[in-house]
Amino acid sequence: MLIPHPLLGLRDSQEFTYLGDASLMNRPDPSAVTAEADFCDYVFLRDNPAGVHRELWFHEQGDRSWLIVTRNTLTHEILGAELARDLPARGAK
Amino acid sequence: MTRLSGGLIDRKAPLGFTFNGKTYQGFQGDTLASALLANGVQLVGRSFKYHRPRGIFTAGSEEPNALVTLRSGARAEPNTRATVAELFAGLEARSQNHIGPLEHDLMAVNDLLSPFFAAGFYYKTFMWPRAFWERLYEPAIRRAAGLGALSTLPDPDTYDKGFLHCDLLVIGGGATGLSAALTAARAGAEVILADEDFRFGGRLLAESDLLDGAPATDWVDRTCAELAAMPNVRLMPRTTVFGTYDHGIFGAVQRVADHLPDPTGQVRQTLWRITAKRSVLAAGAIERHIPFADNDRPGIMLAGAMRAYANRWAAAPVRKSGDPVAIFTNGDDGHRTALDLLAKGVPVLGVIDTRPAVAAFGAYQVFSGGTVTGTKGRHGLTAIEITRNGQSSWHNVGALGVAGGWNPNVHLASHHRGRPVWDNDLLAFVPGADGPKGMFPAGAARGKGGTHAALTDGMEMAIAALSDIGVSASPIALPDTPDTPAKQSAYWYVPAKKRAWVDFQNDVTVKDITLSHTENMRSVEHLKRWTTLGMATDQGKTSNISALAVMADLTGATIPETGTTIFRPPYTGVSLSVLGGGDTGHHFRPRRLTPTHHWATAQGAEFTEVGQWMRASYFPRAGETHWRQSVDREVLTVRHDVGLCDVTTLGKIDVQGADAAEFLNRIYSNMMGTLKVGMVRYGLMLREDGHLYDDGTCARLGVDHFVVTTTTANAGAVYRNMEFAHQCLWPELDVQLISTTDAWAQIAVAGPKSRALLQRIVDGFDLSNEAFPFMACAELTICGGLRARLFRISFSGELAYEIAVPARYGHALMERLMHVGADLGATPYGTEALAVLRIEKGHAAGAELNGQTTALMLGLGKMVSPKKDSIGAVMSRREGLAQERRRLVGLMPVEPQSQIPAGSHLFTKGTTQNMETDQGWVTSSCYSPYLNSYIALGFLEDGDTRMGEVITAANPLEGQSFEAKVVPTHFVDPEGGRLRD
Amino acid sequence: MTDLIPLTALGAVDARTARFGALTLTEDDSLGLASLTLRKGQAAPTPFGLTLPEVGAMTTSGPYGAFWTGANQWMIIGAGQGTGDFAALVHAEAPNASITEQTDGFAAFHITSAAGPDLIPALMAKLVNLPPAAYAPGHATRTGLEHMTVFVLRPSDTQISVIGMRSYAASLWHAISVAAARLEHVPV
Amino acid sequence: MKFSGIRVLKEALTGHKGWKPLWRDPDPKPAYDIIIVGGGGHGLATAYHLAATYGITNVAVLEKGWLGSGNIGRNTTIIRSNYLLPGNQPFYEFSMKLWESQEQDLNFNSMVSQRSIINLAHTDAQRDAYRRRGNAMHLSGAGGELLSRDQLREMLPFLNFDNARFPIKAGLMQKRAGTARHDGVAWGYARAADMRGVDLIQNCEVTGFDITDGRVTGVQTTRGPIKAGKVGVAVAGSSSRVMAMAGMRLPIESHVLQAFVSEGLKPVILGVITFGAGHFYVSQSDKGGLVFGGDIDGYNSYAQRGNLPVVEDVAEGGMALMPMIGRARLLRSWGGIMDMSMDGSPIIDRTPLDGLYLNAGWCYGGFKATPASGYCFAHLLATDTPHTTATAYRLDRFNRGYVIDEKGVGAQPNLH
Repeated sequence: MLIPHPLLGLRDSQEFTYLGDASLMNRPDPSAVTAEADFCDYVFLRDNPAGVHRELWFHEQGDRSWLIVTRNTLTHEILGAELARDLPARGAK
Repeated sequence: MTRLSGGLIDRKAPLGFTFNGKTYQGFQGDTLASALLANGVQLVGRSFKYHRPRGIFTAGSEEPNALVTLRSGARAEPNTRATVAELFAGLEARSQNHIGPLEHDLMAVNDLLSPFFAAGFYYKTFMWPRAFWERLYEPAIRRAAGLGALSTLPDPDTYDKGFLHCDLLVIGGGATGLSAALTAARAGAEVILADEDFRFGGRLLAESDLLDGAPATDWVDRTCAELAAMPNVRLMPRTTVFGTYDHGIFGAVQRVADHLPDPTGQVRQTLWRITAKRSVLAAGAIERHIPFADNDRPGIMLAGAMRAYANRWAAAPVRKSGDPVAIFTNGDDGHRTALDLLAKGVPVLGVIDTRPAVAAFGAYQVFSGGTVTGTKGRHGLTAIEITRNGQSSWHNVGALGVAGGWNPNVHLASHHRGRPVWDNDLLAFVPGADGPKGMFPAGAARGKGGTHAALTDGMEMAIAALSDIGVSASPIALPDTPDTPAKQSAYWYVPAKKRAWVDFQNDVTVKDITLSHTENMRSVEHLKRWTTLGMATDQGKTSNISALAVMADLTGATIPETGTTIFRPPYTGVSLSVLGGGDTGHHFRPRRLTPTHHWATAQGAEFTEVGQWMRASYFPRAGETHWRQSVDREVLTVRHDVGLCDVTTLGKIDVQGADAAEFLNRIYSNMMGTLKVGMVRYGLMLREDGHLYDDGTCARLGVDHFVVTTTTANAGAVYRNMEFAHQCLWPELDVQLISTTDAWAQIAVAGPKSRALLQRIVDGFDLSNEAFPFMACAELTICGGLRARLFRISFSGELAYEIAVPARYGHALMERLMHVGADLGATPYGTEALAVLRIEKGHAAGAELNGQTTALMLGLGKMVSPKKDSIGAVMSRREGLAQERRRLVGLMPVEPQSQIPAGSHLFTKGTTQNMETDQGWVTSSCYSPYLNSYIALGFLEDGDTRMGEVITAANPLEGQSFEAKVVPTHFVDPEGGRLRD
Repeated sequence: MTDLIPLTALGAVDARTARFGALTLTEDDSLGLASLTLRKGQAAPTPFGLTLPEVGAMTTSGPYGAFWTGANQWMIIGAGQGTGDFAALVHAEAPNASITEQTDGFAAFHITSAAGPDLIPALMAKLVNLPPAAYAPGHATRTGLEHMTVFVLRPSDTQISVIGMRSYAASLWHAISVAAARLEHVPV
Repeated sequence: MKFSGIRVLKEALTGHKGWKPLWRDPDPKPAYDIIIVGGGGHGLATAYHLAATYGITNVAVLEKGWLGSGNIGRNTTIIRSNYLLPGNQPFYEFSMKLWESQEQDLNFNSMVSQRSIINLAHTDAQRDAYRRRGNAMHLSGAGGELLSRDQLREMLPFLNFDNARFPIKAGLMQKRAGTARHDGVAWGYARAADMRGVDLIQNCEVTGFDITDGRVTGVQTTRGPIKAGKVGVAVAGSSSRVMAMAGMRLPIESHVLQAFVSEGLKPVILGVITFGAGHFYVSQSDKGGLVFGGDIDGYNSYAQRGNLPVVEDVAEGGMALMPMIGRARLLRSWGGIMDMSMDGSPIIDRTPLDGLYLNAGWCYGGFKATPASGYCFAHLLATDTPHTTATAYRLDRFNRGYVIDEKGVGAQPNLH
């Protein structure tokens, strides 16, 4: 596969390490009353769609950027990629 | 000899070769198949199941029958298609899958027993008695199955791989491909033209069509010469594009030296990964046959293949020159073969055409409305039965060509599982619209098979493909050639009482398909799996469509309603050598060497693989005959004097930035932000699911500068996870991360005399306990100005330091420490002694941090700080983790000289041993020369409250059982006084 | 100066050189390397007068150079700085950035062609999965090579440099030299 | 119709005119006691055990395509019971015992062949881990042997012992392991279930669940609505898709695993061999093909096909381990969609919806589990209590902190 790196253009996917669903960026608030349940959902549950999927790829043999790649899991067609760090901050305090 | 005149062979270059030990002669330009045919050899192999005599059926890579073992010894290559094996001087080939001579195969008894071997028979029998399957039935089946044999020797040849990038990949170098490549090349695009044949031209070489009134080879040669001269074109003959992968990536194998008598010293084959912005699939078409009774005898071949042998290779498909040839066809195409054979002087009995009232195209007889209903000839065709209007007659022939129409070669277009679609005019499946993105099927591969149509379509598809990527290409002048439309009828098979083969190699007949239908195995996939149709080495290239037609007939549905089958990579067989190409021995994967690797080698060290690293495991001395002697000595040196160990392999991550301390607080489960500058702290990292992930030390070199160490195994992953936390979770923090693992040679200097030793190399640095206490760190210079980092940390439990210098000085530093420490007993130690030292001290390592354990299990539950958030903190509090009762304990065997092997399971003494009573396992085990006893660490149920209890450590796998006393994990200096002195 | 004698990444006192037909492969142990990463919100400095290059590019100025390694991150290189404290020099030039010493973290190999530029892509096609445009002169990029991670720098059309992790030096040399040897027959 | 050697003989002599369909093609009835969604190996085995073991025959299996079209027909056919953890090992040993009597139970030769598996160890740590595992196998009655390098060299002289980057140090062998003919397993269960009255309904895709007051009462299908007392879902590879129709998210990702077969060769490899320092395992089929595979591609996929890097990685592993296979040719490669769970272990459990049961998360280990999975799922459906060997396969084990993580890599499915 070829990953359209926002800075570097098309790069072979072998340069990347795959993590999974982009929802892994949405780490829950550890101080919430429901923190344990929230974290269980966050860590274990996935939409796992057959179709368009936003997912995390790390450019390990490249510029070490974490990318959010939008890809169709039925066809492997890639619809876009963006730098994770450019997205609004979403981590807990 | 049945060699004809003309052809594209070099008669000035005769080549001797052997088949089954007999010597023959062919010419440069021959394939093994054409050379055999030219020598009158029709019988070349045996079928898979019934061991029926088989000959050459095709003239290309779709060949189901003519499989031979090429070469001998370690270079023996089974299952090579004679039809694509380029002839070379001294070529050695043997037929396969028979016992005794090819002509008198003892296994041919299977053919007599064939009624018992109908489709699916083996699912219905061989079940009694139960044990006989492995003992009797299966070994017999296995021996009979298989085609050729491996030599069982390592492949002696070398293989290469590489990567190519282009605008347009043209797959197939026939009329379509050459036209496409020329169009694109003239437009300035980067073009790769690949063809599996050793000569470009495709069917242009096999047909007698003229281009611009001249032999087609004139235009082919001219075009190839122009392409070869262009810098933007890469011509790749002998290159099979075998797979279509995602996003325009193709796998291709180039046969670099397969056609050479001796490939020694050369790369035999190269695996190319081609990334193409667009591709033109110009793979042509594959002719299909028409099943009829006894249609599998040597001498029966595809009519198009016959033309190829006659025109390109000047070989008549008969055993004896002058034997007549017949053609069986359901369309016009078969007649072309008759004409070409006649033109070459081969007598033609006639053309049996299933269509009524068909006129001859030349001077031969037409058996209109006729079918072939029987054949004779044990090792080669001698006669055929022609049936017309219910009347049958036998005719002597030396060969029969069968023309059932052409199937576009959709193989590569279906690798993305897009289904071909039925074209009722062509009576064939053509590539569908949901084929691989960016691929443009062209020419015969999409049903435009006439020479003129192919040339035009190649050009037009190249223009379209380039237009897609913004490159403007212009039409090129194409050679003039007449395109007479060839008519064809939907005639699929001749009903027969006898067996009519559909899939030749796997011996699947019309009867088998009928039986499959009877047994309700009617979906195409069930049919294939029940009968093994299409599962042979040709992936059903010549059989699938015929089988669909038979099944459609049985169900009363149309062919497209019955289904279609798609093909899977690879297009043709690809050697595992080239796929796994390159280095298979010591260089199979790269090795990481420590800065003292060469020094340790010179000391005679034994090495061990630790991930990709090579580490010295111990340093044997003269007179030591067992590894334990060396390791015990090294351990005791550290306990009594001073030892030196290269610990460079531990991961080192530089963490800087205004928020570095906050960041590390979130990465480590314990508090790290409060660490004072100039100090080191032990830290635990958890996975977000609360389990233990990694441990190591964190040194604070400045207010906003830390160095994190990781275990050797997890160095890469921890760095990646920290980047994740930095970029994806907390991008607002000002943190910069850089791995510096390789930059520093780090040497552990451990033992009571370590301070004395280091004092001799530091440049006036105060190493006293007051100035540089336990867990201190500093940047300093040593040996007259060499910058270094010093950490007072201890894995062994002794007074110890780790000193880091720029990696290029690691070797010299080790030498210097050994030299100046000689009187102190300075001794190198390896990973074995390192392991003993840490087990004696109860430190966790890989066996304890195996991803299934928790801080609580290590007795480090308090290191998960409740005062702050950190990765894994929340989930470490879940019920299953919080209530975990297994604890790391020390184990002393009651019999000190017996080793409890790691991997033994722990039980309360006297209990029955099973999964329910299992209470833990031994993680690490070693001999402690300090305690003169074997010792071990293990996780034990309620281990922390069972000190002093004698338990059982069981190793039923190796028939062992031990009694062991539960003790604290610190076998040495439990108070920890030594490392603080 | 210390009297300890350094070894090159390949483990010898002197840097290694090998010739394969028109290709020469040279180990360079004299290169100073330091990574420079901007702090949050910091403007790019100009160490040694270098304008820090854009994505995928390299630049040189006298004995110094820089190449892009990631967002807000560059590797600063200094010829002849193999045994000094190069990070300290860079730090002095860019005091507000995060600087990390990398000189001994890597092994640098230069490949030069005496038969013109065409040999370079012929060699690289056997080593890295990059289109030639990605390593055109003036470009610098990181990629994979036989399961190792390397920087590929193209200072000129007849030279390419491969910089890999120091511990992999021997394996990297092996990989490059095997590929180069297979091009040995190409005439000068 | 009972299959036997005598029957084959008789049919052969009478022109094969007496064979009957292996199963009926009934139209769906309006309602069943139990509906199994998914006509793959696990679904068919479940239906068989519901009928044969628990006496429940008013059962339908609904299959979107053709019977056996899921991973039962696209795996590398290995059966083994060589697991480590107490949540797994007894279950897989139960499965192995069912394999051992399968052909007689089903009256169908699924070619269960106990030709052994050998897992090679390349470091001391790996050998220790295999010892821990081998002991777990002994404790569950599965047996096993730890082989030394010398023993291995004698048994498998064609492995790379002299020039290996990662030397072979030891091997864990289970003699009772081996292979079975994957399609045959599906057909055997299908035929045996059909003979006992189970309706096997092909080309029938479930498009929705009927849910009333937190209870599933039936399914909507492409062949109309069907009512059911209970619905069991066994659609590994598509579990997330199907369960999403019931409003559930699962601890599962779908990944593609490629598998490979070489051209037919005379027998050279007897049992199953796995490389411990790379991604490669191999056996040789009765037809002579080397059947081999390696790691999953690593990215979420429902495409049933993979990419070239994994093909190369697997071939490299194979060549490094056994360089004699170099002159064999890859004939065919294909991909299956794996239910990769968050701990690498499966789920056989009730769901929060009454009447809806789930069998999922088999990762790439589903084939060997087929008999026990069917048995245990049938047990759960019939009795509403988990079978004793499957008590750990609960859905709530993740949240409660009782994962069954054989590899110790945590909640990252592509590492399991």
